[in-house]
Amino acid sequence: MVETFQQTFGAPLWLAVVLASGLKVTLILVGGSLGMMFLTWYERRAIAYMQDRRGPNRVGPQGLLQPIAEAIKTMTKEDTTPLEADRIVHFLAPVVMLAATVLTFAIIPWGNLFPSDLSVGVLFFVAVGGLHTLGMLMAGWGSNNKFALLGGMRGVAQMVSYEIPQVMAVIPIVLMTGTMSMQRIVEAQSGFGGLAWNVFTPVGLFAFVLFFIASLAEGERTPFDIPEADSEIVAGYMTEYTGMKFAVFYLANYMTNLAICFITTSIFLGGGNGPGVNELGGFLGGFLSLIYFFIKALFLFFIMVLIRATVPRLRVDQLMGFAWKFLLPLVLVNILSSALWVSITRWDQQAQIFTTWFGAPGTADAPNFIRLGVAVAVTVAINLGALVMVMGLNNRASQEHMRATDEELALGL
Amino acid sequence: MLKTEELRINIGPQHPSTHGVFRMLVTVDGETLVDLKPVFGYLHRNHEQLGEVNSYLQNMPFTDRLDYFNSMINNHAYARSVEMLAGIEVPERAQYIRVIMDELSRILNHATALGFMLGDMGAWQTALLWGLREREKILDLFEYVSGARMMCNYARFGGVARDIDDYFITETRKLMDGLPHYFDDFEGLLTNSEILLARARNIGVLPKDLALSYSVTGPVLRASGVPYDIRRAEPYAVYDRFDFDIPVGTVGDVYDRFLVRIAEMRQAYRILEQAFQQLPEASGGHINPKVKQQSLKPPIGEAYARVESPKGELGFYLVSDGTGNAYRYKVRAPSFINLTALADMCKGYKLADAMVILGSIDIVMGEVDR
Amino acid sequence: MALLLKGELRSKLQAELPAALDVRWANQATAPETAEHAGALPVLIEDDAVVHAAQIVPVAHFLRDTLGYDYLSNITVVDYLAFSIMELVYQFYNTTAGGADVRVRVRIGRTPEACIVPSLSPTWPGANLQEREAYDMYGVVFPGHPNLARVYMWDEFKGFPMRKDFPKTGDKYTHVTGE
Amino acid sequence: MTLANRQGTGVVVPVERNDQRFRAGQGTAAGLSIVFRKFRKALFGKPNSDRSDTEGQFNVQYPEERLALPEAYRNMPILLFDDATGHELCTSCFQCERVCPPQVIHITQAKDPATGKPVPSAAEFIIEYDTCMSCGYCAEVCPFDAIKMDHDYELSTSNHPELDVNYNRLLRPVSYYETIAPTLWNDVRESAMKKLQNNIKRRPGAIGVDHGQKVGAKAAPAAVARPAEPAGGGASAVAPAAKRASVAAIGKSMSEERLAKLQSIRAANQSKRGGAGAPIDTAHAVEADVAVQPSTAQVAAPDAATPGSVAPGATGPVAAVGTNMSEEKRAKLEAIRAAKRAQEGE
Repeated sequence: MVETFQQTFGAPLWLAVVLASGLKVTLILVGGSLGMMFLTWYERRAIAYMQDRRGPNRVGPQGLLQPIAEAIKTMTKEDTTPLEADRIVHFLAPVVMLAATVLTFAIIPWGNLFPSDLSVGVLFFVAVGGLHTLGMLMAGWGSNNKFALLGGMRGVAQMVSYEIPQVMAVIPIVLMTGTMSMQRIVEAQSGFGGLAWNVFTPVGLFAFVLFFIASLAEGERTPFDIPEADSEIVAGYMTEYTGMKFAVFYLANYMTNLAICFITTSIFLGGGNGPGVNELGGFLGGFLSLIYFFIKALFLFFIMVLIRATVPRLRVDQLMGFAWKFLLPLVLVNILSSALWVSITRWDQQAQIFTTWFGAPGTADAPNFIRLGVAVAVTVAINLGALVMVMGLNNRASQEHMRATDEELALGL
Repeated sequence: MLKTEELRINIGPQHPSTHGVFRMLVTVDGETLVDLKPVFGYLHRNHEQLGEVNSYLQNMPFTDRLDYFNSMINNHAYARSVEMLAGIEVPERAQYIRVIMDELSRILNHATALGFMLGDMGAWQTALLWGLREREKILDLFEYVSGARMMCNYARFGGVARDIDDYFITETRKLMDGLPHYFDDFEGLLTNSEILLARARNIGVLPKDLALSYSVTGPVLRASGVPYDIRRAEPYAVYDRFDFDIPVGTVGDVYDRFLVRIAEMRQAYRILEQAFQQLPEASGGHINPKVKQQSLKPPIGEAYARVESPKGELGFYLVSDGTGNAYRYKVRAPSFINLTALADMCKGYKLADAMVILGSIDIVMGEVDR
Repeated sequence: MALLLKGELRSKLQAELPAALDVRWANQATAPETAEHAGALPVLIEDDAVVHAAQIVPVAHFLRDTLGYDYLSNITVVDYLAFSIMELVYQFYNTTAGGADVRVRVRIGRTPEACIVPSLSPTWPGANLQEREAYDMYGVVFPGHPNLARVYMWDEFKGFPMRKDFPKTGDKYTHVTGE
Repeated sequence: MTLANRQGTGVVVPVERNDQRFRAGQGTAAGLSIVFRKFRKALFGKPNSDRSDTEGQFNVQYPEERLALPEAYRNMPILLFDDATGHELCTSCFQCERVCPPQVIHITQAKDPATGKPVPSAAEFIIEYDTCMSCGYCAEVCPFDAIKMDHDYELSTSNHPELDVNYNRLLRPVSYYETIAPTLWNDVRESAMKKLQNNIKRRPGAIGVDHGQKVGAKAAPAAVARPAEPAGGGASAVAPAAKRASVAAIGKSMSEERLAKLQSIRAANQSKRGGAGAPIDTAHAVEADVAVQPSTAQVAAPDAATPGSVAPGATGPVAAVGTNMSEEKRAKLEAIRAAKRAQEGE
């Protein structure tokens, strides 16, 4: 991007870099918010059909202009700030949330074109995701409202306890592809005519499911939407926000979901790869990869909407229990099994016995099927064993008493 | 030990999940609920004072506004108590029509009540909208026969305002063909969902003896294990001619109430089937023609007639002084008395559970505040 | 526990708890025959047991423990202005045997001192709100009630709206506190 | 097979919670599959039109598609006038005013300008549409089928005084009511028209026609009539015009002993009047007889309530009920009020 500016306009380096990054940023902001608008429309139509009704179909063709109508409505609404609220914190909360969300778009590879190729892409994504929680806490504390305070506290508790499984779930993929840069991870999945996606390996599939569940919590989707649980604490941390600031919160929320769908697609479902992308090559191939990329992302979002239409919300303590007692053990076991997968399929000098038993490690185009078979068997056995053991543990655990007895209440436990 | 402070929160009267203008003053320690004080009166319309100023017939449309989900059942209960007071005899066909309307109203009430409870749990209104779809079909039938969807004003002293004709019967038959699919969909959707089990099992437990001493009635009492259903304990209208079972819970928690209400919808379906089979033989027209409706002057005396409404025992206590107006008109509202048990059920659970427990009792503020 | 017939409770109380029966109303005249006394006030119906106010708690326990009427369905207050009497009607049902109710009546005066009935809330918490409603609408005081406060009206409301002598027309309340 | 005394059996069934079942996500998966099936059916399904459908789309796109209203639908009361003669059916017998629970109907009886005698027609008829709760009692008790319940539900307006609907906006031609509720009107047409002819004979001059009705206007006036368009694919089927729904003729059958009572009343009136005024028609006499001894509470109540509820901006000045009654009736009213005050005072 920078070189093209230099040659075509003969601009000096600094001007080219400014122009290139300026173009990228505007592309991301415009793409992100348009994506957010499309997602809100897409979600409301999908949920409507699930509930035997039609959803927005009045504003514009098939209701496509509905999000724009909503945007105008929220912009024109009066923007109030509670009386004794901490004004600066109250004002900055949506800004921090939106900033964190937009930053995550920096490393998302749209099909083959990618804004910036950080060598530590995945780590950057999760690190910036953490900032998102800060915005929630600021909103909760800054609006001087009991419901908002509760919502903020719940939000922090949920985000902190779900970031660990989310990060750990990606480690097996980083282990298998050897790098953390998104670009290389996407390229590594272009074998077998574009279908060598990580999700088709048992370790990858397991990691995909765990990552998706953990990122449901990050994006505050049902069954993990307790920070903004409207039936209990009115609107959670967003209670005291109206007009423009509420719209920014909404924008941040849906852009996080969009970012999560894009990241999951590029890491697990092979980003822009698909049958026919390498054969076409050049501009046409890039365009086709972009289409594949969007189809996969929307399919993932459809699953999010399906879950939202069916499943009730978890309570705060159940949510914590689920993260620490269910997701974390499975994720750790998955890392173990991914290490075994890499060792079985690739080692030859490091462990002579593997080569004696299974033969030399195969290359990309001539894989050694014995090694693959053994690796699959070992990893599936470990993962499923852990799953059944953890589920047994959880099933028994749910019988213990739910209710704080009067003595506990008196003690104020 | 870190000294923590209890937080007093006002939930209501304007809150997304209090089912109307109902306020709970909640003291919360962290997320655990320490104390809950219900506050009423926001929808008080001195209904009983109106009962004493209006004539008996003029009071009938006001009973629609008590439990505005089941105006048919309110009318039926009020008509029964005036008939008991004035000694009016109701023809058989009218009793069958009243039973048909009651059971249709029971199905629509349970469908929406469960939907709202699941909405409180966070299950984004899918179950509620399926329930509302069935409710719309039933309301169209009520509109066809009584003239209005929710404010039916359909019962008269000695029968019902209009007879049902074969168009109504064929349409209800069609509706009943669709109901089993709806029941199966509803049951399949959430009954075994792990998250619902986590949110509903062992929550808001009301043991059997406590339920009796709280004078709780209806599905909440039966979920606690007491098989007390007025249609079986003190049969009225023609309920003694139908075979239907009484679903009863074992633990008395939110999950049992959920299951009891679904089972009761299926039993209501069974009653409707039998009622339509026996309807042709029922004789006597839809109303007792000898009753002067608007200038009815029952003899001096008192009467208490009660009906099994989907929320519990709905009774009307009337004292007549021989004039055209009731001397004393009291409504025994099931939601009002079921609410006494709310504070005891919610103590010790989390704030989120309090919403679900309130939803599981299924209250309507029109009936609570009268 | 067998079901009680209409007048049977009085005879049972006569046997077990003679002190409880309020003999003042034993032979009160029944309803005037014809209805042309349109204005005549309803009679004090005789076949149910009328109990002294102070005895209501032991009678309720007697009903529940020996006769099996464990479900207190309804507490109604009726204000007989002409007889200057407030009548409380307690209705009990038998949840195992089913069938009709048994009514126990308490008749008290209308003046604030006489208008006192011991509360059933300690053993029947279900009566809590019904007694608060009786207090709010009729001014019947229930000693022993956990928190006897108005349930519908706001706490500063003066007067008892459902009493027969509470003015129906004109807005008594506003002009009293209007200034 | 009479089922009069068959004792219904019913067994107590504990609901099964199957707590012991090993829960590993099957329940949630089942729920998701049901919702996906619903999604597929609704997305590609046709808008359903049958009441037994539980899948597909159920919305009625309101302004474009409308559900056909059933005949018995009742929204707000309207008064009928005969198309041919233009005469209104109402004879101001005050039955509807007496039975109306919120007491929102205010009628003043028309006067024969020459003799000052009351005439069976209404001079002014006001219904407070904002308080009326469409319970349908007025339509049920009206002995002349003059007041019926309309099917128009688009009545929202920003001008509140306009909601005290006076006479000329209440009137609708009989043909309009025939279009919206054919079978209900067929049941009562003969008796209503016979009574109307009776009343027209006793209405001197233009009384009963002068409320802005369009005499002889066979077609229903455009402004008022909006027969419901057939519903395009609406959820409930089009209300069948041909279906017979019998109207409850509450207490209207004239048995022999009532006729005997009629003769005695007529004889009593004859002797009392000594034949001075025009003999009041039997139908009117029966109504007067019923009207005279309403229970005391009601006569006092409207008196007290009426001044308060008189519509401030009403066009015709509404005389409070009872101010323009004949002297002898007024004396009786005073007697009843005194009795009432005495009873309350004690």
